[in-house]
Amino acid sequence: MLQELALVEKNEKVGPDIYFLELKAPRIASRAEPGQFIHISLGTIYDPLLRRPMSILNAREKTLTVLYQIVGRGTRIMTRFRPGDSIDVLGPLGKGFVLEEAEQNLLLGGGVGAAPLVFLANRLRAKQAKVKFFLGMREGELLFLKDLLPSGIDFFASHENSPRGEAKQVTDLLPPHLEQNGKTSLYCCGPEGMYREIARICNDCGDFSIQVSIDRRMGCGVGTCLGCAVKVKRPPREEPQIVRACVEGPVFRWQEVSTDGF
Amino acid sequence: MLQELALVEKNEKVGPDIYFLELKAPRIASRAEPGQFIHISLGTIYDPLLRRPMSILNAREKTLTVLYQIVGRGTRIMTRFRPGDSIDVLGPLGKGFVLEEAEQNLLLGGGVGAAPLVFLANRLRAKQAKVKFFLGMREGELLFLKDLLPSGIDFFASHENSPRGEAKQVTDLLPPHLEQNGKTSLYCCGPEGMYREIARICNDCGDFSIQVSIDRRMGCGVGTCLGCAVKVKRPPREEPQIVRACVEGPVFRWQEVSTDGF
Amino acid sequence: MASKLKTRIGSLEMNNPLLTASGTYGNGREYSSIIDLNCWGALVTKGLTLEPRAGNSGVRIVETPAGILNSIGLQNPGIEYFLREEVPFLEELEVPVIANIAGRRIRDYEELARRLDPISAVAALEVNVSCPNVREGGLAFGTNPDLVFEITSRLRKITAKPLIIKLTPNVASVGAIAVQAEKAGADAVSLINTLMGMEIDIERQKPMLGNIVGGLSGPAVKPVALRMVYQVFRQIKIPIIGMGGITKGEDAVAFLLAGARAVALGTVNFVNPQAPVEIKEYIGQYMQRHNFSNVEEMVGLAHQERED
Amino acid sequence: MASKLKTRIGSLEMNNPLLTASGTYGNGREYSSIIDLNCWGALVTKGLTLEPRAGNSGVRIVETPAGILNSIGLQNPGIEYFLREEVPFLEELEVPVIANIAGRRIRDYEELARRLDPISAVAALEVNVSCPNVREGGLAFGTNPDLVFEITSRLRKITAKPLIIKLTPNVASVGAIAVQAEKAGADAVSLINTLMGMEIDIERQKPMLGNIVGGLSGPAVKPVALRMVYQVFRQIKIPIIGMGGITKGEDAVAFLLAGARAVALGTVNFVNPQAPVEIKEYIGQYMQRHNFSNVEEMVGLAHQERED
Ligand SMILES: Cc1cc2nc3c(=O)[nH]c(=O)nc-3n(C[C@H](O)[C@H](O)[C@H](O)COP(=O)(O)OP(=O)(O)OC[C@H]3O[C@@H](n4cnc5c(N)ncnc54)[C@H](O)[C@@H]3O)c2cc1C
Ligand SMILES: Cc1cc2nc3c(=O)[nH]c(=O)nc-3n(C[C@H](O)[C@H](O)[C@H](O)COP(=O)(O)OP(=O)(O)OC[C@H]3O[C@@H](n4cnc5c(N)ncnc54)[C@H](O)[C@@H]3O)c2cc1C
Ligand SMILES: Cc1cc2nc3c(=O)[nH]c(=O)nc-3n(C[C@H](O)[C@H](O)[C@H](O)COP(=O)(O)O)c2cc1C
Ligand SMILES: Cc1cc2nc3c(=O)[nH]c(=O)nc-3n(C[C@H](O)[C@H](O)[C@H](O)COP(=O)(O)O)c2cc1C
Ligand code: FES
Ligand code: FES
Repeated sequence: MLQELALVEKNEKVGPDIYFLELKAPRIASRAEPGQFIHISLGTIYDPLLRRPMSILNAREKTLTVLYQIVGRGTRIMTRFRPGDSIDVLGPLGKGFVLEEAEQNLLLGGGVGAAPLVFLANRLRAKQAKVKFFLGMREGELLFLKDLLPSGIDFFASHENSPRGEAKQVTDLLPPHLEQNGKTSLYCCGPEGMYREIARICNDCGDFSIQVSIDRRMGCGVGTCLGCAVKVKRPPREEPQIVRACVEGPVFRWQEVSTDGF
Repeated sequence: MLQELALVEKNEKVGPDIYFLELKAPRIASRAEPGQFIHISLGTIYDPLLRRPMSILNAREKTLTVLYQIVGRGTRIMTRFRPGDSIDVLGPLGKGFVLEEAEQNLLLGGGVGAAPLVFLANRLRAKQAKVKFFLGMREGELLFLKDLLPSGIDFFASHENSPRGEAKQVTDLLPPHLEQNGKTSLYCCGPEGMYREIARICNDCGDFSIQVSIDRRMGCGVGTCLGCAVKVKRPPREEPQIVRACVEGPVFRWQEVSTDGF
Repeated sequence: MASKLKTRIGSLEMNNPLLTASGTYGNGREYSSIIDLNCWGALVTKGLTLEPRAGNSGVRIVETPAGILNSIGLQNPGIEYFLREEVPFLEELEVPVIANIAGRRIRDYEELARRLDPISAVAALEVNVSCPNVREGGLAFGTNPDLVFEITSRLRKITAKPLIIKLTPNVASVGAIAVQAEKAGADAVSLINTLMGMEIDIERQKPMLGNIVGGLSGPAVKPVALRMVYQVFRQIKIPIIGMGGITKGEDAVAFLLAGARAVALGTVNFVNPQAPVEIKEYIGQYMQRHNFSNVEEMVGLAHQERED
Repeated sequence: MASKLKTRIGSLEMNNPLLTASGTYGNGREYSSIIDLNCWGALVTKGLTLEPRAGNSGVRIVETPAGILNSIGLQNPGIEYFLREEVPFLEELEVPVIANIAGRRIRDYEELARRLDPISAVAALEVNVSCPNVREGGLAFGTNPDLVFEITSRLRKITAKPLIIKLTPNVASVGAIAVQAEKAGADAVSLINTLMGMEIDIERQKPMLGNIVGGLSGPAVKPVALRMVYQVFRQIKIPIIGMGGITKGEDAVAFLLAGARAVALGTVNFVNPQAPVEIKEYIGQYMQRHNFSNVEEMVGLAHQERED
């Protein structure tokens, strides 16, 4: 984990309430792995108090990018970052995706949550792996993400508010792609309901694994406050363990995550 | 008292840590009197919480001006107001100077505290009164105020950090102007120590009156919180009274103000 | 929509659940040029004592992170002056007025209640047993359940007007004290008065406030106030008037859901005098969105055990 | 300059008066890649219990105006694990380590003290009698002066290491409790643990935190913490470790002037991990500007009666 004064290079509106932030942060960028996140100081003194966790959309040489959506005061303050500003960033944080050897890699993202899958797609394609990218949107507002993907990827989109008979949920797109020999690795970023649905759909299929990014409110982001507890069951241990989304996650294997209230 | 959404027309640095703010606030401007103040919302949500009281530097038709100095977080936030912004302002607040009939009017200001005297000078000159303006500075940083004064005024300045043998305190300039027939009205804005010194110097003189603007930390600015207490003795009443700087002041007659801890 | 907002504290009916917090609104007069005082459910006066009080000397208000400290020290012109000079203004108002009273001794409270009982412009009494800014009385009463019982039951004998006991948060269990107020016949409790705090001027190496300590109010204290309302709601049946750091509609709704039947706005008045208008509007919209037909339906709803 | 900052708590000598607040810094390991842990006067561990604890379920951290609410619920891997897995890391550190302990019953505290007493990597014990986030024990001990006396005197018999009793602010008179800790032989008291608070999710109409209530920390509580340090300083002679909302050098100095001999940084670590470095530098400059040659000279200075 590093602390770096990152230089804002871009902070642009790219969709309704959605912004693209580009930072020069060479030390963090060079160490970042897909699925990891950064913890951004808002520069405010007392209010809001905490940093804001944001997934790494991509990292290339000295540059880190982030895709964020305005949901409250903190993200609204982020929209005021201007090129040339320096912002205080902790990162890269957490444990990202494990890049598996598989026949095919299915990346499923819901909304801006899809961000870390872009980074992942780049890494997988660099290894020549077969990648299919599934993006769930309200109504096309994230289609620009396609341009950030490397070539040689099959891209599919669902549109929740679509009037046409297309797929509404990203999970509606999934079934045909599961009839496959060999191993299927699924990498998922979105709400927990989406993960449950994915697991249900995969249930009868053969050899597959599901990795998911778990969203928790974070205090420190670095493992000290224990605010981001996730309950996991990891055989051979009988009893569930409480681990930290910010250190042992945010990426977990779905079957080990226990969602009974934690 | 009115509440008005004022349009920022200028907010310019005019000296070291000193800013000139021009607002279009027709309803407040048209009612303002010299010595009154406005209570400015910083537009922050929780922190800083309170409005900031600022004297009216001048009011002409639809326009109000303010001169302010950065002393802490609130005034630093004020420097970020941009032309075109709307800011929420309460005003005109408090009781200003009583314009007296006098042989001569001596206006004594210390630092940015001098601001309301500019407005007063304009009003006095509009009545053709004889006005002398005494301005105390560190080292000339407020000399631009001279340009805001109407014509026909005698202007004197003191320079605290002056290496030359000139007047260091505004009160050093005062004595020669007190040898005068007829009534002398003194209007003072600055620290309380300055008022004490002025009163001491005037003590032996003949017919004079001293009005001063009293600085208190303010909660509401409109008379409800009782945070801005000033102790005054007003004969024939024997006992001192506690009054509010924001309603019964900020301008008081110096001899009625009691400074024993209040 | 308007009638959906009606609520009541004992026999006191209010058009909406928004009250002014004592000591933060004068008697309403000052704000009447920029806001219609009838937008409030009720006005609560600045704390009244038998004799005039000069209040504390030195600095009285200090800003703190998301809050303020005050040590006004119950400055007020005394009951005599109030009856003579303020009541005629208050009589002209449509909105009900609640008189907030404070004393050094129990018999001060009794005398105040006796003087105010016949005044028709005073719709209810709020009894401050919790002022942190005066040496005698005040807080000392409010931290002692027996004394709260004693004061309340004596006042109960003197007046049939709704009696609201205003409690201090500076205790380990505010519930135990609320229970005594209820037992002694109070119609409601107000929660919370200010938390005791201080600031230090590190250059002068002295406390900032003339009175050394003061009362903390504003958004900073909201989580504490909300918790107390929530806890006390489980312990008493009489209504709670919730306050402490409310600045927006969401806050007011949170207090209602925690168990307050009405809420008071204090510090926010200094910052945003239009707050009652904005908050009232928000509550109306919230009720519409969640299909509530009256305020009562929302009160204490956050206590439901529900799965989701 | 460095040596000017030295201070001590009982027999524990520290290079400077800055401690980590328990539960906000892990055991230091996580921050060691971005800060030199020797910049601290001492590290205080996360609260330790006999058995491992899973902590509370549901949301555990909520932001509030200028503060946070937490309901971690003392999640920790238990003393066994601590001795086996953490102590070796702590032994490597130059900076002294204070173990923070908590229990359900008095004998839990005793057992913890017995286990930690022989560990040389543990320089002192901080006894948490004030955790608001666990049902049994915790806060219930801390609000009862007799129990605080009892726990302290029992632990005093078990260990000669400096004993620091960490008190809760959720009481009417924290001084009365500090006095009992002192009488029973404590070497110091820590003030304050978190204030109990809550937030409500108004759309779901439920408390935000899984545990309903949580502990409020951060700048919002600073005025309350400072007031308690100031008041307790007049009542006891043993040192006070001040904490609650410190984010900058000025805050730390204010606590020292109020009467703290050392100060702890908690919530600020989440926001600005360089805070200890910046605050230490500020204190050094402040001491120079005011001609203090050691920290001790500043402690409690705001109590002087002075004219100016
Ligand atoms: C590991 C991780 C990666 C994330 N990556 C992204 C991303 O790439 N793009 C993006 O737009 N968002 C991302 N989020 C969510 C993002 O952190 C929140 O939307 C943001 O913190 C909201 O802040 P706010 O002040 O605008 O909202 P408010 O609701 O005002 O925030 C209040 C508090 O709640 C927390 N909070 C609110 N919503 C969330 C949430 N969904 N998850 C965690 N904490 C929350 C805030 O951090 C803050 O402490 C990520 C969250 C985590 C945990
Ligand atoms: C009636 C009146 C008229 C004023 N007119 C002017 C003016 O024309 N130009 C100008 O530069 N300043 C003026 N001041 C002072 C100005 O209000 C303060 O400098 C300003 O509030 C400081 O805010 P801050 O956040 O920058 O400082 P901080 O020190 O961070 O403020 C903390 C708190 O203390 C209060 N405060 C701090 N200093 C003062 C002070 N000197 N007087 C009153 N409250 C204070 C602030 O309002 C705030 O509540 C006036 C004050 C009063 C009472
Ligand atoms: C300046 C000021 C004066 C106050 N005076 C009184 C008072 O006279 N009587 C009383 O019962 N409460 C008094 N209070 C407490 C408020 O009525 C209220 O309980 C408290 O401020 C919490 O609400 P808030 O956070 O919305 O301000 C006062 C508060 C402030 C800020
Ligand atoms: C996330 C979190 C966990 C905490 N855990 C403990 C704990 O285990 N033991 C303890 O004595 N205090 C604990 N505290 C309280 C802090 O040590 C400290 O007393 C309090 O947060 C006030 O300081 P601050 O405002 O600087 O954070 C915790 C505080 C926080 C925010
Ligand atoms: S956010 Fe603090 S431990 Fe994970
Ligand atoms: S500032 Fe509130 S009464 Fe004057």
